[in-house]
Amino acid sequence: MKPAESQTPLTFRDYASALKPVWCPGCGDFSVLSAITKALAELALRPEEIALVSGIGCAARIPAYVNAYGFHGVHGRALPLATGLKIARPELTVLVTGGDGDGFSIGGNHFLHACRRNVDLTYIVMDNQVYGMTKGQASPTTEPDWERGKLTPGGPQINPFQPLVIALASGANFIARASSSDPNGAARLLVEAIRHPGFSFVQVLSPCVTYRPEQRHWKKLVRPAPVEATDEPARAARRLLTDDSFNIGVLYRGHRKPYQLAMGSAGDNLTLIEEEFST
Amino acid sequence: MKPAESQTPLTFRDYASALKPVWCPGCGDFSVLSAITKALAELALRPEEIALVSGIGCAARIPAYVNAYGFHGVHGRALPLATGLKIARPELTVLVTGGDGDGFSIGGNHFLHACRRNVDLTYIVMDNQVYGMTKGQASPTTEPDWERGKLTPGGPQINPFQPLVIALASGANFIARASSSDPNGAARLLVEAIRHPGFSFVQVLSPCVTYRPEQRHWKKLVRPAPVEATDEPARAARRLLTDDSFNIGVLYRGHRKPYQLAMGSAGDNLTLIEEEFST
Amino acid sequence: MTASFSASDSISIALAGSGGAGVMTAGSILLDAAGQSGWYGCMTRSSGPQIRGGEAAALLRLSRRPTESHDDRFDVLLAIDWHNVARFAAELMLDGDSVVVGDPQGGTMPDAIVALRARHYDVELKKIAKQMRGGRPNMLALGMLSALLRIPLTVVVAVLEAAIGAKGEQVLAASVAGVQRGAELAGAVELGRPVPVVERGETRRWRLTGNEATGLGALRGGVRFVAAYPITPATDCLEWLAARLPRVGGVLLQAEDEMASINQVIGASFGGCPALTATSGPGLALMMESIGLAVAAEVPVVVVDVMRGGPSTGIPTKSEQSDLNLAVYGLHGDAPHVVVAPTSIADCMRTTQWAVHLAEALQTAVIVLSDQALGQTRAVIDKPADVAFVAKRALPGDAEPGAGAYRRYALTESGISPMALPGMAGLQYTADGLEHNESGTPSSQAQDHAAQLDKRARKVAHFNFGESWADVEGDGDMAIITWGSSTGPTREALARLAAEGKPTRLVALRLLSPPQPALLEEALAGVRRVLVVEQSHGRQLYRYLRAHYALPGEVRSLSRPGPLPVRPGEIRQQLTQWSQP
Amino acid sequence: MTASFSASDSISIALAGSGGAGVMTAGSILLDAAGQSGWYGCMTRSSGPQIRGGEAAALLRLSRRPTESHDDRFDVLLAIDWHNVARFAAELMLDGDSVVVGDPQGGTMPDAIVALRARHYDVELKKIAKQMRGGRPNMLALGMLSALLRIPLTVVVAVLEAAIGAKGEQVLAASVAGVQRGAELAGAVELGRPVPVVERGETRRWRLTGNEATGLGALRGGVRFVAAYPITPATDCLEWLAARLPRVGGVLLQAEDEMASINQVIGASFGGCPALTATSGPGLALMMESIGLAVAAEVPVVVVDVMRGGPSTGIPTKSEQSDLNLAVYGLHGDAPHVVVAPTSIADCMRTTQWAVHLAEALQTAVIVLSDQALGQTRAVIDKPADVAFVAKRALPGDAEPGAGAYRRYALTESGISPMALPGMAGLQYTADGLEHNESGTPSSQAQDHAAQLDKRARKVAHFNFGESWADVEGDGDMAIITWGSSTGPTREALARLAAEGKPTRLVALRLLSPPQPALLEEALAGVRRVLVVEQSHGRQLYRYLRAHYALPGEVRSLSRPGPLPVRPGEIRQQLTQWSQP
Ligand SMILES: Cc1ncc(C[n+]2csc(CCOP(=O)(O)OP(=O)(O)O)c2C)c(N)n1
Ligand SMILES: Cc1ncc(C[n+]2csc(CCOP(=O)(O)OP(=O)(O)O)c2C)c(N)n1
Ligand code: SF4
Ligand code: SF4
Ligand SMILES: [Mg+2]
Ligand SMILES: [Mg+2]
Repeated sequence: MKPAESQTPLTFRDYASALKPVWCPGCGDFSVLSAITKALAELALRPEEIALVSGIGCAARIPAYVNAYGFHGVHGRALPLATGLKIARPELTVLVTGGDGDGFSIGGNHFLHACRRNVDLTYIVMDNQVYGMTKGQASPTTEPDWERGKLTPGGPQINPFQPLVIALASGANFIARASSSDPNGAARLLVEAIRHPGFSFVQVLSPCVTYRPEQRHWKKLVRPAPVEATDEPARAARRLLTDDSFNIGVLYRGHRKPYQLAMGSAGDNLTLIEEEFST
Repeated sequence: MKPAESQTPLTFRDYASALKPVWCPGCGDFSVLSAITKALAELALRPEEIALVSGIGCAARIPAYVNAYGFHGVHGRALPLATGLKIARPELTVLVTGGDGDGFSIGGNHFLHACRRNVDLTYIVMDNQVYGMTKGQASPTTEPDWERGKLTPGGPQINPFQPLVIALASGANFIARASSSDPNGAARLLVEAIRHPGFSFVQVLSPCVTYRPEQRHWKKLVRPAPVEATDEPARAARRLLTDDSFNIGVLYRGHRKPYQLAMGSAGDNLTLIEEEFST
Repeated sequence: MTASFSASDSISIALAGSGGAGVMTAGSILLDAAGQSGWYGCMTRSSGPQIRGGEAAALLRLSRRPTESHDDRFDVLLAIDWHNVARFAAELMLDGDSVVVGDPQGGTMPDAIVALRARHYDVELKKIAKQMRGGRPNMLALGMLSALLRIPLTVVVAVLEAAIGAKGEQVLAASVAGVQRGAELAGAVELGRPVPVVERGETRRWRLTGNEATGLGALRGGVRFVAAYPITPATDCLEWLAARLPRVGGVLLQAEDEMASINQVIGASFGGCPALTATSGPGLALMMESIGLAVAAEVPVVVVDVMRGGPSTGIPTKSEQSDLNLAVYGLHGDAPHVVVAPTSIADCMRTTQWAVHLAEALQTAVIVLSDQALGQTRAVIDKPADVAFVAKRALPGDAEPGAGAYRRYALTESGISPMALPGMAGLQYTADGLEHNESGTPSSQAQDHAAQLDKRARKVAHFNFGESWADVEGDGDMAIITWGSSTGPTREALARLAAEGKPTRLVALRLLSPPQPALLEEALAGVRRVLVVEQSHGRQLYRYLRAHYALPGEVRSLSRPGPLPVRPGEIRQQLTQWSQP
Repeated sequence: MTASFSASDSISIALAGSGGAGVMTAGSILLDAAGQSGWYGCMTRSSGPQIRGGEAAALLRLSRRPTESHDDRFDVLLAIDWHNVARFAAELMLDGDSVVVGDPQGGTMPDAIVALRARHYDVELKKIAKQMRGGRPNMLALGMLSALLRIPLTVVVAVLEAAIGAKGEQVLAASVAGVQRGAELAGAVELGRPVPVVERGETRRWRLTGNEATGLGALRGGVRFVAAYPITPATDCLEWLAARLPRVGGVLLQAEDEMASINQVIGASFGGCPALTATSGPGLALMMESIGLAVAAEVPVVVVDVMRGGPSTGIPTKSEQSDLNLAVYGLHGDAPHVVVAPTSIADCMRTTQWAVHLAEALQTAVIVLSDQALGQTRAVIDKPADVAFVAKRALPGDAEPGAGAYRRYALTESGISPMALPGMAGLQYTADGLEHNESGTPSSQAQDHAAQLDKRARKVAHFNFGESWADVEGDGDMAIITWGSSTGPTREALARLAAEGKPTRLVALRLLSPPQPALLEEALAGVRRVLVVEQSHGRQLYRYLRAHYALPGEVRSLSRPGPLPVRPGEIRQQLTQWSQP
């Protein structure tokens, strides 16, 4: 193993890798990447103590752009991969990044169960209400009447998936919404999310300028949430009833104990277990 | 095709198949089966116009015990199979039956998206808070401190999945809870659920007498819900905040239009489409 | 088809440039204009990792004779700029006889290309375009290439109108001007080889991709229900279908994931509607459990896999023939099913249509192995002949005993049992993925298991697949066995060999599973040497053939992983060397 | 092992009855008591479709020599009642020399058994039990069988105490009384064959199932992270692990589905912790996409598949060797990985331990193909020898260049590249399922793809798997190649043949993939006839061998689907007939 490098404080630039993102110019994900590096700098975490896990999609490309350990896994399965990693290596800071299709369509089941299980992870979903990587189909968060998805020419005709509602209903311990139009604000939210014990979920509105160019206007629609975060699920639920999906900020901070199995604790000698087999 | 049989009214016995269930004596699922046959008789549906679709598990055995078309598919995938069937054959009455593991663990993603999609199906989950078929592991609805699941010896330590909350949050159009201890009441609820357009979800508390013998006491705990059904999601959500999971009755009746693609509508001649390829 | 085919019959052109240069637009218009002028041809897209924009190359081959695959080399490289062209180096087979045209102001020519010492022309595309109102370098390039190929300007303009007319008068006018100017610039360029002379004949030509042909085959076969989850490079097949299914009374459902799509398809088919899904390797892997359900419960389904580079996420945008193992062997338990593969772009239509027919006739799962090279190459071809495969499922007759006596999984001689559909009175049954007896009742008894396994194996093994099992062509005591997109280059290699007086046989397998040992034995009678040609690292076809066939004489394998296709020249060379004493 | 083994060395007993009769309890206690009295032996459970209760049969074989598989026939059938015994008919290999004991008041003896004209005793078990306080027929049966086998009453009582002591004094006393009464009843029964005489030797015996042995192998190999979703017949392996992992500092996570469990395992292993999941056919099918990720991203994982009857949900409670195809070929793309299979119950431990070692050494996915017959048969065996396989992953050395220069997928000669673990400073990298270059940066270039495909193939193909690749035993110019639970009956058949002076070779493959043609060629040197023995309908092993090996001489296949095992007698007969001129 390498000797630990000198412990001089790192700037956000130190958390960016040398790789050039494949994203389209203007894609919201650039800002999210910068928010993540800023948050990591603010938290002063050592790059080797961080892991970013993702599935597949434009947003899911992020791990390789961050100077940290990363895993760019298969589509929709980032959360269980991160869960395994965090349980086996509880001392690491584990972030999970991806898109709305990856997280809520093929990955929907893991999202439900990750919220319930409440492992100490931070899940950052760059929501652009579209499948960017596969060139513009409707995602679960797409509006029912969006007619430009080529698999749903008449519009999906389905009520959009409500990420914050589902996160709350399934028990996420920290729930927030950020916007890629304000990377510094997003960075502050991420710092909080990462610090908060248990499963933290942050939806980041991150326009797909290529397949949803109208989302460029989001930056005019977002605003700070009118009220402070709550630690009462009921109150949070009520707030979501009037949420138009442009309120930015922390919605909910819970107090549930993170799920952690006692990994690596000292134990029996294997011989004791083998004894059970003796006739 | 057979000539239609004489149209004499059928009794609930006519909806039972000749097959003897494999269930343990005393299993709650017997009553659910009888509730289903009663509901079908009440609705006076022709057996050939009904299809029951299920995955795998004790509860999921139901289709073969009903005199109707049935599909006993793979674990966790009953909802998409039923969705395909109903969209291809909109005139059929399609019920989906299964357990809590089948529906909320491996099948969780399809549950979310079936609620959203709102196809005109009735989904009946026999919830016994355990995997019966595989001999007694914790399911998503199991209490965090249930220590008798052999894969989770210290208890699952996870907040239980809230079926009605998630159904509501993801947009199911009819939501009710029934109890196997009152098959007639359950039958009445099922009649309503089947009649209601769109996706209807009915959780039936159905004890597993073998792996959760303490559930025999459920019959003493259940009671009619203190309030009438609502058609306002917000109100329904508030009610669920104080729900101890023993309120029986309809919680929510929505008005969303069922999802149905225009199957079989007359259309172009294929030649017109082929013309597009001519240079 | 295996008629002589000489280098002078076709010309190969690579058009490259960086993001936003409009390489693909120019290439497509060139292909269309060529098609309307009597050329056959094809165009493959190659692009970098960027989601959109990024460097790109349009690889075209235009020919006097039908062709759907690329040649060994490119005659012309036109680089709108030189930025990142190096990344395509491996795909651009240039040599000293190639002609290279590029903008000296657009970066530096890669060393590898300089080293070829090919004839080289500097054309200041960017500068010239700038001088024109709304001028774009790609239109200059289009004009140059059109002129070099002697495509009438009127045809190019007509195609331009159809393609970009919607963008307004001004844009169109600027483009037309660009093309005209480009044609002038072409005067300075000497190709150093004759340009084939083509004439617009009587036969009607079609212009389509394999993915579109697959879609059309599905519709022709009777598919009216499609459920799918998007995945490259199958998405454009699905998108084509999504826009057209409603026009023929069908539907396309976008599913939440691949487990959902395959089960939706099974459900629709259980209801009696011929149904299909399309995906690529990762999605096919996810579907296998449920494809096993279709096999066990005997529900017809068609699953198209447009293969891409593997393993895992692999290379989503590029071609490889490496899902053969998964398609043939990837089901748990003994699960006989059918695997077919198109042998050309046009054949995507026929094979998919056949797949629907087979699924319905055999009440089982049929996997169609297409690939990115077939699926996303656009070709100008003769209008394919109509084939007569229709979806026809065995339904219960009037004599079928009802009222509980119906045996859904009756042990018939053919192994195919009449399938009741919901709505048929008195024939209610439960389809089951558990092992079952003839009535469908679950059974774990050895006799029932053996009987149903036999039945399911029998119906597939004893079925008469007819002539479609393979394209068998040519003569001689050497043979090539190949499949899928490797068929095109193989055919061309054999045509060249035939022209050299070295006839060689071709067996392009359309039916991959179940194996047809008797038919292959007949096709290879008298053969002493067999070369197995495919595009995979693990020689999957070669291994598969060994497992199930007794191949005559000496057998060799010519296999390479994607994304580079096997080239006609390599095949020819391998056979020529082998036949040398 | 292949030492002579004659019929008189063992005795086979079937104990059957309907729901609630307590057949399994009696059978287990009999096995334990026999084990403590010096017998080797095994017991398989067979039960009906009911979730709990329902008819059941405990199939026991007790032997003077180590044995883990059943004989061709049963010496004794004891039916506590006759209800539904007919359902087991195919599994109860009785003949005219068998002894049948049953309760004449408990239903009627099935015709098939009457027809055997076997020696038959009526014992009114139910009536006699009723006359005793708390009497139960199964304890009478236990007593009868113990007495017939000359197992000392004290031993039976001691085992009873351990097994049901917790139920209280009264229950225990009643059971002991029942056993005593049963022993008296046995006096009337004449076995008509000698009972083997056993002595408790010096060697320590173990009593365990294959699923437990698999669990122990995992722990021994160093696995400390298990994630899984329950599925028959793998669940009891997982349950065994769940209770024991915490005792050695490990954890077991119950996942929401199989996609979750395999990815949790990949995540834990990426973090440096040897990790495993166990499942059965349907679950393995669902995991394949992500197993491909482990292969492409080079993350060690072990996946145990305890096979059951297929296809689809199939026969969850019964054994079959029909997931070989899926395990070997079921990944999309070219994805070299390792497949191993235990050759006996005891070997489940060794093979699983080896699998962990291989996964860690090769940084890839290793699939262990166990099966229900191995997994759920409980055997009394000699304590298995310790093996020295440990989990050892190549980590970067001190000389590894850090600060962005680390190449996770370096093209080493062995193909194995040192793997950095999170926490190691300066070696941050991103593991990727996209094709990549040496640093892990995604690449769709042909050169990178070819280089990484070569590397991944090389590390598996060139690895020295050592002696463990197969159990090679015996001599002669005939050989049997087999695997998994078919090894037991094969071994026994070969022992019989050897005793008859017809030596025959055994190759029981522990390493199924990658193939080892050189080793097999050596093992089969001089062989003229090869019989391939397996339990599948599609002759999966036979086909697999053809694809990858050149087998010498004439090759035949003896294959049958589950749930009936191939019997030693059949194998012997097939070989005997074949060798007749
Ligand atoms: C199993 C599987 N199915 C489908 C795909 C194709 N695919 C890749 S990314 C993607 C969706 C991406 O959408 P999203 O997660 O919203 O990310 P975005 O590109 O919008 O950032 C899909 C469907 C895949 N890679 N694997
Ligand atoms: C892919 C797959 N994974 C696992 C299983 C094993 N399995 C069968 S039923 C079941 C759970 C049953 O629980 P539930 O749905 O609650 O039904 P119950 O038996 O309690 O009625 C499981 C895990 C399977 N059949 N297929
Ligand atoms: S396609 Fe959309 S989401 Fe993807 S990189 Fe481009 S702008 Fe971003
Ligand atoms: S195990 Fe439980 S759920 Fe299953 S049949 Fe028995 S009582 Fe019912
Ligand atoms: Mg998106
Ligand atoms: Mg349950």
